[in-house]
Amino acid sequence: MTATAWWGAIAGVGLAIIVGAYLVAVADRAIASVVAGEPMRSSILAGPARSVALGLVQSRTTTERPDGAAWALAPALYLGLAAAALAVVPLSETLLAADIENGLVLFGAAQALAVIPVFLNGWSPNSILPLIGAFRFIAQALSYEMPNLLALLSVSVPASSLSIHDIVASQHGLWNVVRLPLGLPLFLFAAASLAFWGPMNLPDGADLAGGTQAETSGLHLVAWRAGRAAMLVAAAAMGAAAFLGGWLGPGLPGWAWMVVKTLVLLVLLVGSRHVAARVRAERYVVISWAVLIPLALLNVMIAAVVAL
Amino acid sequence: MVALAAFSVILAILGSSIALVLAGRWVAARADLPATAPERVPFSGGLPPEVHAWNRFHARYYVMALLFLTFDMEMVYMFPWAVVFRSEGTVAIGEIFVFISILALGILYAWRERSLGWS
Amino acid sequence: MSLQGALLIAAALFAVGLYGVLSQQSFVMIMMGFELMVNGSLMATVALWLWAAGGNPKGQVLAIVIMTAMAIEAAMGFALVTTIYRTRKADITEKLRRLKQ
Amino acid sequence: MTARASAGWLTAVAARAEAPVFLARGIGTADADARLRASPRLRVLDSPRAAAVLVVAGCVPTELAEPLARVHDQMAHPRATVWWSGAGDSAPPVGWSHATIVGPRDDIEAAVVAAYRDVITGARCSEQTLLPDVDPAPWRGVGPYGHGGTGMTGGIPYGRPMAGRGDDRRDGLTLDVVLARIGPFFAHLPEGLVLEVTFAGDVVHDLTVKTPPVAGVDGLGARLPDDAVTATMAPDRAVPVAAIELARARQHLRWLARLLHLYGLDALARLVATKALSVPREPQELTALTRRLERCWALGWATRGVGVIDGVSAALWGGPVARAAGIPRDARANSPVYATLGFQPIVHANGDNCDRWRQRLAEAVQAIELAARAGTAVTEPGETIEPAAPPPPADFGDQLAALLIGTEWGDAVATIASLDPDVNAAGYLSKGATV
Amino acid sequence: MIETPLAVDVAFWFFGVASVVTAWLVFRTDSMVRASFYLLASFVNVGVVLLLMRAEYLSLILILMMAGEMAIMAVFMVMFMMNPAGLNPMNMVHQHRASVAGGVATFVALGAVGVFARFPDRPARPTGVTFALGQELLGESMLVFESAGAALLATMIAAIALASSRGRYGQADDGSDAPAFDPDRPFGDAPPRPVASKHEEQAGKEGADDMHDMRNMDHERMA
Repeated sequence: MTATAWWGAIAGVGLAIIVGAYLVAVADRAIASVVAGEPMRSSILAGPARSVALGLVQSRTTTERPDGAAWALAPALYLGLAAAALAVVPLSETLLAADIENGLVLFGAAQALAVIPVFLNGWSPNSILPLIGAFRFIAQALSYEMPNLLALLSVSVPASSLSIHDIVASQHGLWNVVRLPLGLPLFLFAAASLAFWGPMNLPDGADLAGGTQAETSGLHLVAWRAGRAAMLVAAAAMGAAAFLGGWLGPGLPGWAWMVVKTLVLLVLLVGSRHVAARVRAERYVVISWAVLIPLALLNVMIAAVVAL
Repeated sequence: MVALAAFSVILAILGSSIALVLAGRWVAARADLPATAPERVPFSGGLPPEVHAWNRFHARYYVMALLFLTFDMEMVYMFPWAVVFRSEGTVAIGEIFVFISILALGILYAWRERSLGWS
Repeated sequence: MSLQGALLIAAALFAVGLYGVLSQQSFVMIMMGFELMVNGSLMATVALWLWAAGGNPKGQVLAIVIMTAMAIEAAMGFALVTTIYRTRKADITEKLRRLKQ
Repeated sequence: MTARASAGWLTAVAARAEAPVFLARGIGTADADARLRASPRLRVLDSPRAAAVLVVAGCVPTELAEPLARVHDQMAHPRATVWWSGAGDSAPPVGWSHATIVGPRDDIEAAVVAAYRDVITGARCSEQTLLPDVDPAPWRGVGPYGHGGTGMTGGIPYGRPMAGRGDDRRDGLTLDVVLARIGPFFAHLPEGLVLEVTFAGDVVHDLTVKTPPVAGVDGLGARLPDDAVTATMAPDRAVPVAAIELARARQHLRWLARLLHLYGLDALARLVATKALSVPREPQELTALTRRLERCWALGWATRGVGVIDGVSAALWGGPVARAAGIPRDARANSPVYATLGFQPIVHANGDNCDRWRQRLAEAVQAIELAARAGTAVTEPGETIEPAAPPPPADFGDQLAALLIGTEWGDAVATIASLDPDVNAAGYLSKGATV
Repeated sequence: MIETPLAVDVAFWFFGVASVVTAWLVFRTDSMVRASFYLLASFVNVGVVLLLMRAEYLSLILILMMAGEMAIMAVFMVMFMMNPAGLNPMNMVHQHRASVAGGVATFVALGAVGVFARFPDRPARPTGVTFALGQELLGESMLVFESAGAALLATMIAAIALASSRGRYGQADDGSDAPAFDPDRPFGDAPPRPVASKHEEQAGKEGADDMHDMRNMDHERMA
């Protein structure tokens, strides 16, 4: 790997995260306008930038006796893990930031580690509502983690590889979304849960006055929202690569296909916030274990039978 | 060493993201005045808290957490299985069916004991 | 980076874990000590696998068996802590000893 | 004084963002939430921390003046207050001289946006802390056992005691319980209500309603006029049925907007809030919304089986809560004028959160139908008028405790929100009768 | 011997030392949440070292597993430790000197074995490592694979049976003691409980002992 390629990979992933997170914010506003039956305003495009500016202008609030270091680390680590997860997803057959033999496991590890910053963001302020949000998220994480990993595992069976590049290549002719029909819904469920987005927003819900973000303001809050958007981008990119054939497709260049497929999944994920109500914590856990994990195991068995 | 170069990219991305956010946070807040005592009171709708929020928190899902702990470990075995599955053939499929059904029994037991919900 | 270096670090991890097991009073902290000791042995196993065992895959199998043992130990440990707390309302070893009398 | 000097271009961009608002609802503010929520130029937040503008709506009783000041102080800098009550030219309440005063009929949206722009760009100073800057407990040196460590104030670390243990009601694991007082400016509780909640984990271990419903308040500011209430509070006069029913539809839609926000459906909440501000005259205009909500399986999934009130307690609650539990009790059923309009009370069967929102939505549609059919029909003087949200039962606190103890906090909040106890309705009615 | 570039050597020692330092911090912090996540940091550092030692799959799966396990560790730590955030630092250490001595002796002994013992010099060829592991698991070590499944199932059932309150044989806490006096809270913020039995008087004394220990510990920390 040359030095130019090394720096280029880092810059490329950084750019993808920033652009992707901004697109998430724009898509969120656009879908909200459609749902609310309002005309599209110019603020849909410029709004996120203005919110970031507000975050820079606003002061940072604190509480009586917070765990300051852990609190400061939370949004930074969450955003960093999203970026690291995105880095293993190939943009095209030749363009990929980090070609790793066990890329799928690295992606899973980055997602698993993302539990920690969310917990810390709620634990650190020493305030009861964020604290409840933090513990809710651990329950949530323990429930979506298995469907997530099993859905990822199922795509590695036909490819006989844990490298995401090989997994995309294995979909030549037949995409995994057709071959493993249960995989993509399970993966998207886990993706929305990981970014606690929309119906899966248990830790930051309105019943907790914002939950883990209830005591935050200014740039901390902006970074937190950016981290969630980035996590959605990473998951959508992975979903496009693992289930929708990544760069494969006729006509357009590979990277364009990848971008299009990622955007489709991103719109699906972002839109879920405006059409589905937040689920109850306990029911989420029970349904995950009693229904989704058996389905995910079934999906792995289907993958085994299909791949044979 | 090719693999390590790829990992160094990931480490650099992770590290620089964290560093950038922390630096931005520090720069943005350096002009803030120190918060006054009422500004530091945790929010719960206007009244101050009686006690510290940090407590022996009764997480209602501790049985499910134990189930997860063991269930998670199965993934250690299943990723290598997925890699060699096609070269090993029917032996592999039989083995994984046994493995999965053993673990599914665990979920069945937990579900039957009603251990998945809030205790 | 060498076998000796890796074993030295593994020994340090094991020793810190042992210190924790011997010195801590609460069950969960003792378990953390155990986890650290297992962490050290995991590192030693992989080091020996790389430098001294010629990459024999059995070394890797041993490593994942160690990880599994760690998970089983943690699950059983937490379950026991919960039971002991529920029945004895004790969370540190001294209390348990005293309640036995 | 601004908290910081930011670059001019940055503040200019930030000033064009949606104004983040925290709404402190005083007494008599049924309209406030929907009016702010319907505006695309504002963003109503659940926590004051990230808000830049505090909107104080309606009358704040004197005993809530301190909590109001605390919420104000919890906001980040730069911050501004808009006091939305009373006459536009009246003097601000004592201690709030910095606030913008907005009359009840003035354009609240424009006032908030202007206050936000001014305070962000520095044209207006960020407001100082209102409460005295003293730590929660005085320093008492080293504690009785020489409890050490930094910042220790004599055994009570950092000025607050630690949580104590409490026996658990659900699984017998005796862990800590945390006493928290939620309200009076918590967005999803009725205005002015304070709940003293003991949390065991995220489960409500114990619950007491602290602030009794305030009737006939004297305090800071004045009530916002509310046609939904005025339409139903004139028992000795003949009132047009159309006015009553439109007011009912408005109140139900406002309530629905709040509930949708609680469940995270912010865009739909904005749509419903817009409809609540100008209630459609044709029931067909709500059919699309009804269909959308009925088909939203996630909303049914989240509300089904939660907060079930049936039988005797449902009858005590009365109004839509009783009808959602299958009790067809409605004052309109006995009214001759409603009989000519062909009124039949709507009922649902289960009495849970799900049936309560269905009930209110169906009643809103029915109310619009009745209003369209009523023409110029009027009620008879002295006739009892069915209120949209009746006052809660007299043992409101005990009812809530019986219902909510042992439930998860999210369910508890959702249940209170779905009941929508109009804790101040009694006050309105008595005051209205004397006018 | 395996030749490695300087950068790899530097990374090896950096993360190796970091893993030991974070491990040490586990026992030096008052906050139980921090202790759990220091332990996680130690595992992640070891994970990076395993990565440098070519065990790519083991490294990543270790990080993946430990993230979940340490989140659960934090939950249980907060549940069952007095004063989980360390706001009122307490001495929860006994036989401190002996433990330090034991730790140092173990380090010296194991370290000496590691440095001076002669191990066979048979370095691995780092290709297809995950594949080899899979083949081994489905081949010669198939018994390990299947018995791991059985052991995990047994653990699941045992853990659920032990931890849940609704045992099949009635409430799990039937016949248990009343809660003992809590030495963590001698200041009366806990609800008053009837103090009658000898047990609890004894426990009270124990509380005072703990306070004594605590003073000592503060001195130690200052020194």
